[in-house]
Amino acid sequence: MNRLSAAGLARGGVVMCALVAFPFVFSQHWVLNMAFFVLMYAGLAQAWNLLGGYSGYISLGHVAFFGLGAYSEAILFSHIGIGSRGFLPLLVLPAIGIAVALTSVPVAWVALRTRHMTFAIVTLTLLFVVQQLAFNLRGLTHGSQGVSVPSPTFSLYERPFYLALLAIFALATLVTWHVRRDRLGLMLFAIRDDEDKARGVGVRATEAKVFTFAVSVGMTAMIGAVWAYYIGYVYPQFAIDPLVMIGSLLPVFLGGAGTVWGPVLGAFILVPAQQWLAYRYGASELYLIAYAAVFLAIILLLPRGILPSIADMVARRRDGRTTPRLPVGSAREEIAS
Amino acid sequence: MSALLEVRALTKRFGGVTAVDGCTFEVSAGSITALIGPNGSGKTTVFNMVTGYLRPDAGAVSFDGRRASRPDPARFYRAGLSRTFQQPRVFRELTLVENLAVAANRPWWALLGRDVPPTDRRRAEEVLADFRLGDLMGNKARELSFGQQKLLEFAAVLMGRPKLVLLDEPTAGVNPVMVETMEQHIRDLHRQGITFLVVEHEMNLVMRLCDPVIVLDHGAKLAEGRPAEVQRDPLVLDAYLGT
Amino acid sequence: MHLLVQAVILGILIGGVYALMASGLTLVFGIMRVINVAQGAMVILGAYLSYTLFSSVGIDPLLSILLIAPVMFALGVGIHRVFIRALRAESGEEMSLLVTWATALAIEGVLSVTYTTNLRSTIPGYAQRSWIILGYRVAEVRVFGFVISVVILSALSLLLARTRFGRSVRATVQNPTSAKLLGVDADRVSALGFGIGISTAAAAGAVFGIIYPFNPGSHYDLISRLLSIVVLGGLGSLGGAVVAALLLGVGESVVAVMISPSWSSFVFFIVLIVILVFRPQGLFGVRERGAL
Amino acid sequence: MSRGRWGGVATFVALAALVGAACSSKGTNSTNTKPIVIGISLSASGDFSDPSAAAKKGYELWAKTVDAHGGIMGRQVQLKIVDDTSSPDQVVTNYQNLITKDKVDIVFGPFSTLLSAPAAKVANRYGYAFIEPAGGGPAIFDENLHNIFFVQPAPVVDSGTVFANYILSLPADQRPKTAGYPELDDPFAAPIAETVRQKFEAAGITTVFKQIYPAETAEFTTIVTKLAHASPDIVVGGTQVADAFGLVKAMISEKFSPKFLFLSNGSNDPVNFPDKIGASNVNGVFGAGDWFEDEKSPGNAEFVAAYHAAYGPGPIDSTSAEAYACGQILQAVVSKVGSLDNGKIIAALHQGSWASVEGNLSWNSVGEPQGQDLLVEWIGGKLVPVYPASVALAAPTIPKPNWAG
Repeated sequence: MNRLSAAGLARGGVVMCALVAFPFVFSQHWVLNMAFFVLMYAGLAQAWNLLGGYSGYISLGHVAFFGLGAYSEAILFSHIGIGSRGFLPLLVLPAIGIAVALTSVPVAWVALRTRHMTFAIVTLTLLFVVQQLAFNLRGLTHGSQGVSVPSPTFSLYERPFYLALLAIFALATLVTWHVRRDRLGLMLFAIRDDEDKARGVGVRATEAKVFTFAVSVGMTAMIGAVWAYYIGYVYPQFAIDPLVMIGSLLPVFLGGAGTVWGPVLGAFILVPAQQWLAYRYGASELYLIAYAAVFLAIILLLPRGILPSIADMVARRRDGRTTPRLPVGSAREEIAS
Repeated sequence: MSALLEVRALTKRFGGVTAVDGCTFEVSAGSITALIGPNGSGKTTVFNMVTGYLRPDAGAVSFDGRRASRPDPARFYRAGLSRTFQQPRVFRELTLVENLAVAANRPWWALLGRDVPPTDRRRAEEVLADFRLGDLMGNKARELSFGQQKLLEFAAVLMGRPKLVLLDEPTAGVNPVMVETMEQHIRDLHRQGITFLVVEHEMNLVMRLCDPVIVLDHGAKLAEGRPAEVQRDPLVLDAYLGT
Repeated sequence: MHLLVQAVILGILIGGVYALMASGLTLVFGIMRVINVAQGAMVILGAYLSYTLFSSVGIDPLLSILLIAPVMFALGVGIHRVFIRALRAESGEEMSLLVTWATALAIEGVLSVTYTTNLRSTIPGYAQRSWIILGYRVAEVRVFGFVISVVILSALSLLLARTRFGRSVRATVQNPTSAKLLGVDADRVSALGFGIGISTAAAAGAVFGIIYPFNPGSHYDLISRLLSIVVLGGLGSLGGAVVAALLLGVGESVVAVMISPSWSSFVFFIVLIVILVFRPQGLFGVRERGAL
Repeated sequence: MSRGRWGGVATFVALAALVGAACSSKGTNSTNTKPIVIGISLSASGDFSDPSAAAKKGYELWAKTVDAHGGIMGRQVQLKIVDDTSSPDQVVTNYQNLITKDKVDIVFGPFSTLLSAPAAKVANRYGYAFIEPAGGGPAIFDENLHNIFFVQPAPVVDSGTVFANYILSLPADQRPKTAGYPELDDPFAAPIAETVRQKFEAAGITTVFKQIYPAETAEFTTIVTKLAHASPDIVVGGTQVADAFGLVKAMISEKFSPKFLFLSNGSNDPVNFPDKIGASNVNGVFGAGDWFEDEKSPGNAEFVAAYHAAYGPGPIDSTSAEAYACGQILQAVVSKVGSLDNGKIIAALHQGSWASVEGNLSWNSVGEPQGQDLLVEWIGGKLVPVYPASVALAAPTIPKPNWAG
């Protein structure tokens, strides 16, 4: 464990250094724009993974908190001339994250009383509830008219946004990495295996789940806030969009749920591929079909995701025997990063 | 001997069926009490209510002199009341050591500490060695045999330093050697001061091991006494023969 | 008062159609613990098929159900063969969410390519006629849609109550493991159940297409409602789904008239969440007791 | 002002002449100049894919026409159209890529304000003119961006104004006394009805019904039940297309027929409106629009002819005309400033008026067009411009007849 942790730390450090250096090495706008969206989805996936991957609670409503973050940012700054104070909206991110995390506690407490499918559907309902609030609370959100966020004048426009996202992404990865080797992680894995049994051996399941949910959506909200500032307009249907939900969930399953680097790998593959395909071959109406086909192929061929599948192969080669295949997202030990 | 566990007029209905019907009994500290009865007599339902998995429709459970207000298995466990399941329930994707570490009693602020702190690891290794699972402690629980999983489940609850352990058919479905092992563990732990409440169908084991024996039928206590007395009770024979 | 009664009548008529759509969803869940997120897409597919039959061959959309339902049944069995069964062995229930979601996307994609994303609606002669009963105006097509839903739902519950297949289904719903021990061929029951679930969706689709305009993307709104209905009713409970659907229909319609359409589905979602706080298993659901 | 206008008209006349001679004059441009690349993002899938397809036809038709006549400044025009899947993330990515990676010379707008707004910000950042056919919602002009040029006669909010003006021009005894406003919660729908409502209320027409309904509304019977209960003389629907059909269908089945019915969208669709509500029910319904096939705007006859030649007979979506107009305006302004410099283009477009199939357009400093839309009415089963009188082909017929059923 210790040896692996040290190696993981080193690997994580190298990746982070490379990511920090990136916008200083590459300064083309379009490259940074692409990098922005890759990091955004990597961060969303990582935050989702903390709850969904570790505890097995499939939330389909995280994007509601992405929207809360986006609206908080937009409403806070919509009437303020940004001008030279362009960094202010990025500096308030931690406050937004903490505020949304705290707000989410009662919601989480209610939602987490349900399990499995019911939880997935309750959180999906949450998505629609928040979206409808965004449409209907016109005094606050301007409803369907949307809220405009002033654009800053950065010398290299994308770089501060990229770095802000990178900070959140690093935080999410650090949290994920830490939880994997702290007692909370152990509790979450136990809950994923058998929640009733876990309660029977003294696990504070509710506390563990609610805490994890709050941390997870707090990070999601911060990403939403950066997104709002970057895009410049917040509309209910875009800020709370089921497609963003899917976009943050897909990398987790592609890369490997419950692993530290799986969701990141998934996002680094999927987002550029998707954006490039849409840009390059977009005129074709077969886009949706192709997307669905890729999706089905992933689930049917790599049901556990890339990293766990590779780990399986390595393990099999090493000890020359076949390891039994496990259900999705059940790799705790073999993907010690 | 004082009563460690007191069950008063416990009742549970599922739809129209009354599974447990005004059941009352006590478990004395330091005993190995057996809870027997024909299939469907409500033994497991009693277990589920006593350990906080089910909310009783009526009646009360007191443990160690305190009445349980809100059914919550985790709180009961931390108070020293733990159980095993008829079908062994272990964390299949965790290693044996981790299985035991989960069951260690830790305050909430330990959530952000190490997953298996050195003290827990040492204790887990000791317990696993006692249960002759020491060689397997790095393996995942799903790699164990059925009997080994029963042992693991039993071993895990010891991490909580329980006062009372409820065993739900500890020997069902395991081989004769394993039955003996299990019996030996119960006796050893009993000597160390742990009280047991055992649901068991294997009557020879009950007669050797337990005293007193409580007989349930149709969700209520039918008889209670020394094993030999209960065995001779005509009511009990009727219940088992189904007249 | 007049408005309120009118709203309740309308709500019941709408609720009946929703009940039909949701019945398949809850049946499939009961049998195989799979949430078929593609149910909404199946409804829309059914609407397109009946639209095509009506506009090209002139078959009455309500009669076309007799043609569409068997076709969709076969499609359902096929999807079960290829995707659902492959999944069952490997992984949990959650993966079925993703697989059926992908199926929904694929259907949406195929429909977009075939029919474009223009809005369609099926307009038979009676589509815009209405009756006046006791001073309340009721559109004929809604009554037809409601009656057809009731007929199909009754047939479905008869099927479940009276036939050997029905007994296998009920056994599987109650306890999959012991049903297997009793010799129920789980695979066959699942495949048939999935087929039936989807053909009810298609039947509901034919009705849907007359009442509402639709395009390939319409399934997103539908599925959120259908999921709420089955969860509120209790996953796996047919009767629960019917009650919840009527509740949704009447509730939305009354809120729309009395308060505002902007809040109508919001109110339903809130009711759903409140009920789930007190009864996580839904109105008529059985708490999953696991191995306790 | 006048120079710009005449310049535009002159260019247009030249273009029209060239269209007429399309078959004979093959491109004589020099082959050693690079083509002018125009970057456009449109939605090939998602919510905006339908109108995007119409916009694409308009853009491509314009490019084909221009190229057939030697291009602009002797250079061919090449469109680089990419897909944004109706997503704001992708639209931002696309304009970033078009401008900074592919270094296109000019960009045109995508479909919908919801996408145009973020895209306009990207274009603004790099000093590109943002000539756009379909981003006229209020949000976009609140940004104070000077590079936006919305190629329609009026901002979306004002597209009901022409109807309000017409109603208020009626003699007092014909004027409606009470009004009802069903409004879709959408940036292109509700605000239109709201603008009309303010004008009507100021003129003493009482509001007896107002209801905002959400985008996913499928059930219009409840709304119409209430509307019929209030029974206003005039109904002004702030609608988009799908809900307009739903609303009218419910009005027919509830047998509620007001004296005047205006819909901001849907009723101006020459094909789908009769198709969805029944051809016998259309008469007397008002709509507004920025463009109609029979309109006598500069170059319109040529555009319509070219459209039918390229895509066959059948009605033309106004979005195609809007996109085509973007091209016309670009051509005019480039000819005038003699350069592809976006700064010069922006400066020039802010002056004077520019001729297109959408009429003669001019913009204020934030890109709002300064004209007004056309009022159309279904008369004898056909959509006819009826107001203002300068462009009317017939007089309005009022009141609206009852539904045929």
